[in-house]
Amino acid sequence: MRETPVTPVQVTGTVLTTRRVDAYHALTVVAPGIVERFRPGHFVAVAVGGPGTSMLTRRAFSVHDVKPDYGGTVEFVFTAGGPGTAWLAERRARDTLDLVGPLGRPFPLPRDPVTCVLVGGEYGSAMLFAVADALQRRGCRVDFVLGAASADRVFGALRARRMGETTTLTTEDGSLGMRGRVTDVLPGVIADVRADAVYACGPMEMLRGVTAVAVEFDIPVQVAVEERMACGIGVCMTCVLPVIGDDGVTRMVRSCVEGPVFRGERVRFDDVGTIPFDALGAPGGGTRHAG
Amino acid sequence: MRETPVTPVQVTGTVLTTRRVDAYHALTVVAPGIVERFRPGHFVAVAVGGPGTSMLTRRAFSVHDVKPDYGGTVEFVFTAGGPGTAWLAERRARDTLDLVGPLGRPFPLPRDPVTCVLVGGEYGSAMLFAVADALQRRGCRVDFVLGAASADRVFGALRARRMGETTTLTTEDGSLGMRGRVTDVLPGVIADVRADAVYACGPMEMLRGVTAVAVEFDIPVQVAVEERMACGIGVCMTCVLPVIGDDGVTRMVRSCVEGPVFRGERVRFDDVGTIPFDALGAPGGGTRHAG
Amino acid sequence: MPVDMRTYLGHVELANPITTAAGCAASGTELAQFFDLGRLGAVTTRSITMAPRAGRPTPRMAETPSGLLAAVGLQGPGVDAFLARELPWLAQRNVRTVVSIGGGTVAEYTALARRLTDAPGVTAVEVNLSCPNIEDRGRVFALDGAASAEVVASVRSVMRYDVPVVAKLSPDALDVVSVARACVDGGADALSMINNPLGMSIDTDAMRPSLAAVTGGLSGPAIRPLAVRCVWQVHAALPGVPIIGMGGVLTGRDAFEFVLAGACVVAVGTALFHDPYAGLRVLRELEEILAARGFHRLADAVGLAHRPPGATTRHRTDFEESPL
Amino acid sequence: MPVDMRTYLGHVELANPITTAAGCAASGTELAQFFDLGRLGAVTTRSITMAPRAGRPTPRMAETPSGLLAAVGLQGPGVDAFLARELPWLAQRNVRTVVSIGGGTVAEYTALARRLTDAPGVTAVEVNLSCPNIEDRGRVFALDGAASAEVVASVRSVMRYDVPVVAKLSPDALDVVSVARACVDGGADALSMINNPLGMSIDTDAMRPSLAAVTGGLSGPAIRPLAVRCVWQVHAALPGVPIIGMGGVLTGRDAFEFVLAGACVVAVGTALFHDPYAGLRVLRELEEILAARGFHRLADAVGLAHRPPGATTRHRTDFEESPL
Ligand SMILES: Cc1cc2nc3c(=O)[nH]c(=O)nc-3n(C[C@H](O)[C@H](O)[C@H](O)COP(=O)(O)OP(=O)(O)OC[C@H]3O[C@@H](n4cnc5c(N)ncnc54)[C@H](O)[C@@H]3O)c2cc1C
Ligand SMILES: Cc1cc2nc3c(=O)[nH]c(=O)nc-3n(C[C@H](O)[C@H](O)[C@H](O)COP(=O)(O)OP(=O)(O)OC[C@H]3O[C@@H](n4cnc5c(N)ncnc54)[C@H](O)[C@@H]3O)c2cc1C
Ligand SMILES: Cc1cc2nc3c(=O)[nH]c(=O)nc-3n(C[C@H](O)[C@H](O)[C@H](O)COP(=O)(O)O)c2cc1C
Ligand SMILES: Cc1cc2nc3c(=O)[nH]c(=O)nc-3n(C[C@H](O)[C@H](O)[C@H](O)COP(=O)(O)O)c2cc1C
Ligand code: FES
Ligand code: FES
Repeated sequence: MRETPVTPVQVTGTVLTTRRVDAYHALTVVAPGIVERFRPGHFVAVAVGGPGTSMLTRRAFSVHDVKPDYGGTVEFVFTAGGPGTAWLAERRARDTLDLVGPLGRPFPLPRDPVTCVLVGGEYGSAMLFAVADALQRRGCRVDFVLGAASADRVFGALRARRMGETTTLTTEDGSLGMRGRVTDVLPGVIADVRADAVYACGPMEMLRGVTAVAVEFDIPVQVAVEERMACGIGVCMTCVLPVIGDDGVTRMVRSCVEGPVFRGERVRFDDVGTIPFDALGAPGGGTRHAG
Repeated sequence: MRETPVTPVQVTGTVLTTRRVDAYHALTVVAPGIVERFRPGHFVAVAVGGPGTSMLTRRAFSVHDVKPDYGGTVEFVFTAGGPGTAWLAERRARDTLDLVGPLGRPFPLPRDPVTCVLVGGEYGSAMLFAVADALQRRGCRVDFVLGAASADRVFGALRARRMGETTTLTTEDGSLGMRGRVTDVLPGVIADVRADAVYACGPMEMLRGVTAVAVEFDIPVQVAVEERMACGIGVCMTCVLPVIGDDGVTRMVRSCVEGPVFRGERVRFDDVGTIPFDALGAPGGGTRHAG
Repeated sequence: MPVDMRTYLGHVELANPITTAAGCAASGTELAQFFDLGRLGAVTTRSITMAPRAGRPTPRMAETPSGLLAAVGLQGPGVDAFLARELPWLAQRNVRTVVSIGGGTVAEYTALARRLTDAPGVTAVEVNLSCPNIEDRGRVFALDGAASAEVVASVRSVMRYDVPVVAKLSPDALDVVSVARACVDGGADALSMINNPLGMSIDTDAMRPSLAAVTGGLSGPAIRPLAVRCVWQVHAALPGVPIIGMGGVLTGRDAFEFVLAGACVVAVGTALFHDPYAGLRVLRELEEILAARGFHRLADAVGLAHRPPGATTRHRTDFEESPL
Repeated sequence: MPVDMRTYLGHVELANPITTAAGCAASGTELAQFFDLGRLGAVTTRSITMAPRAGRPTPRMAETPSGLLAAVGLQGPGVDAFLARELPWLAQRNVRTVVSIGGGTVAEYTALARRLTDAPGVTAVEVNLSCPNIEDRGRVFALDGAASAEVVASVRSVMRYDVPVVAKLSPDALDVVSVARACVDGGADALSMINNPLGMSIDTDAMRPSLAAVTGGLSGPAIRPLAVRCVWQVHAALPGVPIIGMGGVLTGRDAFEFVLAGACVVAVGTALFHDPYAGLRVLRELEEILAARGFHRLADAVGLAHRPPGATTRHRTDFEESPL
């Protein structure tokens, strides 16, 4: 289930369409070069603010969709929160946008036609449809579990209903589907569909819960994590989290190049935001100065 | 010949039209509040770069024209040089623009119907037409002398020809009018039209020359100077130049509030960019530390 | 519910925590064209010197990314003209006035303080320590704890007891906490930080320094991380000392950042060059932010980011008395 | 006519003056996906430490106006893994490699230098002095001229004679010129500046410091005026010492600013996070700027902004040999 990394490219793309999808914004950008290389799970890093901006760092967004139109388009879905995403929300058709991608380790796909549950939280659902598509082309059965705080934040429910054998929705306020969280319904879904694997994308807390459920059922789980990123290409070392390697050693690995997709049980979710004392090079283990 | 200062206002205006005029860009902005207060010689300070910009300071532009349309419009003319003016050059109709104005001391106007020569260099000509208009409404005769490096940088030649009794053009490369500088032709014009006063706007070097000519003819000269400005409203103290007061004392005065219009012979052009030793508070005169 | 925005600089109460930064509001009359200065917590004057000063030659300013480099050189009318015209003008309008003073020797600062001590309308004195000490080869006072303390102690000794003396520190000091401590030991009632770090830019067309003075002070949002760090460090070391925080405040969010770091007063400087209403706008935005987060009093937010991880916010205790 | 972009770091010739800044290009392989690293004058490694280091907890980064605050904590594989994998990979590709080293004691720096002295492919060693000195209560070496000089002298004494030792300085020093002088007296062949000044930001939603490490290093264009000032001051005091200038270089114009201030090599750091091609782009833009101004050689522009007012530019003398 390993994929060889692809070489990212930098592209000055043109915005083709902008749309609102409930609480989210979606931008489709003509970005040839990225599309050919794309695999489900990849993300793009987008320059924000335009010339003379005070915003230095790119923003990372999972690729929602790619299409061959106009030489290749990339669509991503986002919430307008801070100044960078607020700027993106103001882009209009024909504006240019500077993207680097595709980035990161994509989702590994099973060789056999197995049954997969795809779990998405908030905008995390957006990246799952490309995964579903790839799985279905390999003959896999796909079931969705999508959740969010409220109905307007559940992304892609309709498309999930079209693509999935079953689709289970949850909202914390009960405004759509079951009241509660994806992890409340996931055990039932896994049992019902007799799932062989889980793919998940969403907030860290959700990924932790999803992984716990998959581990309980003893089925593989692939999660796409999200850490604060300054570069997206592996050079700044800001996006690390503790992950257990094949050799059993915990390392602080970069979620932008070694991830964002990891085997769920390898991620030390409880220790995210810390340096576990037994991590390679942890203070106490090596030199003591702080640098 | 003194005017009482007006209170400036801050306005978020809307760009009405953009146009190219030879080497220059012109923006007309709907900016009610500024228009009512406008007098010839005023300038506006424009915020550049948009939200999240790294450019902190406003850019100063002389007002070329005001019109009562749409509640009041302001037009200014500029060269796209540095990053702020480059950004302005990309503005389109319906974009918003944040202006503070009208700023500065306007041109004092003579009480009697005298003959005035209006001298403009490069985009400095742009502000002269409002002066000409005000002078003509007082029954003054107006003659123009406009110059620049080359034909495409002479601003407003046609309009000058329409408004002025005579119009003399100069270019350094001879591509329009006489080859040379405005100061080469100015003595002839003053003599021919028997001018009573001179109004001038343009590069500092030109203003120095124009002032020298006027002094030679012993007629009053009003010049609009240009110094690097960070605020335009008198609070930053960066835009100073040495000017001799009514009491004969040289002071470092702010060109944004005490100017930009000064009596030419009061400006110590040779000492611009220095603190003349005899200026009030010059080092040696007062405390010695540098702060 | 409106937020109680009152704050204290030593014993002096200010109606709200926003002031102008020294040297960024000229004589006050310029901004008064736009709004009533009395609506600010205080106005801080430019640094007043004994004699009139013509300042530095031009160019005095250059724009840098999210910053401004300036070398004005304390241009000003001198203390006589200040006391004759500028201070009375502010006093007549009931503007709370923090008078900044600058000097080249301890004696000059002391003489300035003496001139101010009987002047009506002085809310506080801010000692601008970023002036070259002409008795120490032009070395800036603020870089040296002992020299700073000497100035502060001398000013404190001649200043009226009920007028707080504020020491203004520089981020260029090797250890801002030790300078802060020296000033407090010398009698400073409050601390103000940061003055501009020394910077420079080169005009790549002229291939010369952009400023006539070669180097200048860097201000604006570019320096905010340095300023927040200084306020944080000093508040951690000296939690009881009131701090006027400044450096790149453009919005209420920025002011709130300083408050959370430990400032009980926030000064707005370079932002005024862009937006004459910046002080009022920052005040309004800060109040909105406090209200949105459930604070009833500004004072409850001061230094709040220092609480230990896991601790609840102090103002939550207020919820017991409220219907929330 | 193409501009001669060669430059020298001590005795070592570089084909052009652009390098990556330490810690901003990871192991080199990441950028090599985008272009051939050999096209840069040099690549500077992250600061190599004796043992592997896991670095600081996350969040490690926060964006500030025109700046980036980061606290990575020298995460890296340790010198063994570096020598086994990273350095040979660079050497095989004929990449000029400046190896940055970081330590907590003089002995650790010295041990690192000893490990490097026989390793093939070390073009120069850059001593990252912005590490806490564990023998001096964690005080950063770069703030103290004597401590810096001791590290430099020790590294110089064990390093191969033909490998230049570069001392990397911090703008947080009280007087960067005196630290520079101490390092040169200690044997530094060149100086590199600036490392990141200490900054901080607060997440106003969480009302906590943005970084897990509380404070971090500020980089990017925000600090360029501080960096240009340091390069200018040091070049003025020590005109013969080669300087690697850095701090907020985004464009060829910015690199030219450092060259005019006195740098003969320019490092690109934070810009790489935004634009993986930044190094090459800056090089191309710098060459275009030099050509447009009539320079035939980069060397003629180094420190040119220091010429006395009224002096013609040095490179004009070249016109005698040219048809211009
Ligand atoms: C692999 C990956 C995929 C992502 N996909 C999506 C997506 O499909 N849709 C979506 O809405 N968001 C996505 N995010 C989160 C998105 O990157 C942030 O919401 C965005 O960067 C915030 O920018 P801002 O200007 O609004 O906020 P600011 O807080 O101003 O951002 C400041 C800085 O912090 C970084 N940052 C802040 N929050 C995050 C975060 N959560 N993750 C990474 N960096 C952050 C920014 O990149 C920037 O450098 C993804 C993040 C990662 C790492
Ligand atoms: C009273 C007055 C009236 C002016 N009228 C006009 C006009 O009608 N048309 C026109 O094209 N230009 C005019 N200028 C000049 C104009 O302000 C500058 O060209 C412009 O600010 C440059 O901005 P920039 O971003 O292109 O350059 P940058 O070099 O990036 O500007 C950087 C900073 O320096 C200041 N600055 C740079 N050059 C000047 C300058 N010459 N004068 C004042 N500040 C400067 C800018 O305001 C900014 O703060 C006027 C200037 C003044 C003072
Ligand atoms: C043009 C200018 C003039 C200044 N003059 C003074 C001064 O006279 N005295 C003083 O203590 N600080 C002076 N300062 C520093 C400011 O008061 C303030 O400490 C600094 O600019 C940081 O705040 P800001 O980023 O909001 O401007 C001046 C700053 C600027 C930009
Ligand atoms: C994420 C990051 C990591 C860094 N790591 C190192 C390092 O390991 N050693 C070092 O000497 N400098 C390090 N620096 C400092 C840079 O080399 C450089 O001096 C500084 O960032 C200024 O340049 P810039 O503005 O171009 O980034 C690091 C900077 C950043 C932003
Ligand atoms: S975001 Fe820079 S290394 Fe991952
Ligand atoms: S531009 Fe600020 S005082 Fe004139």
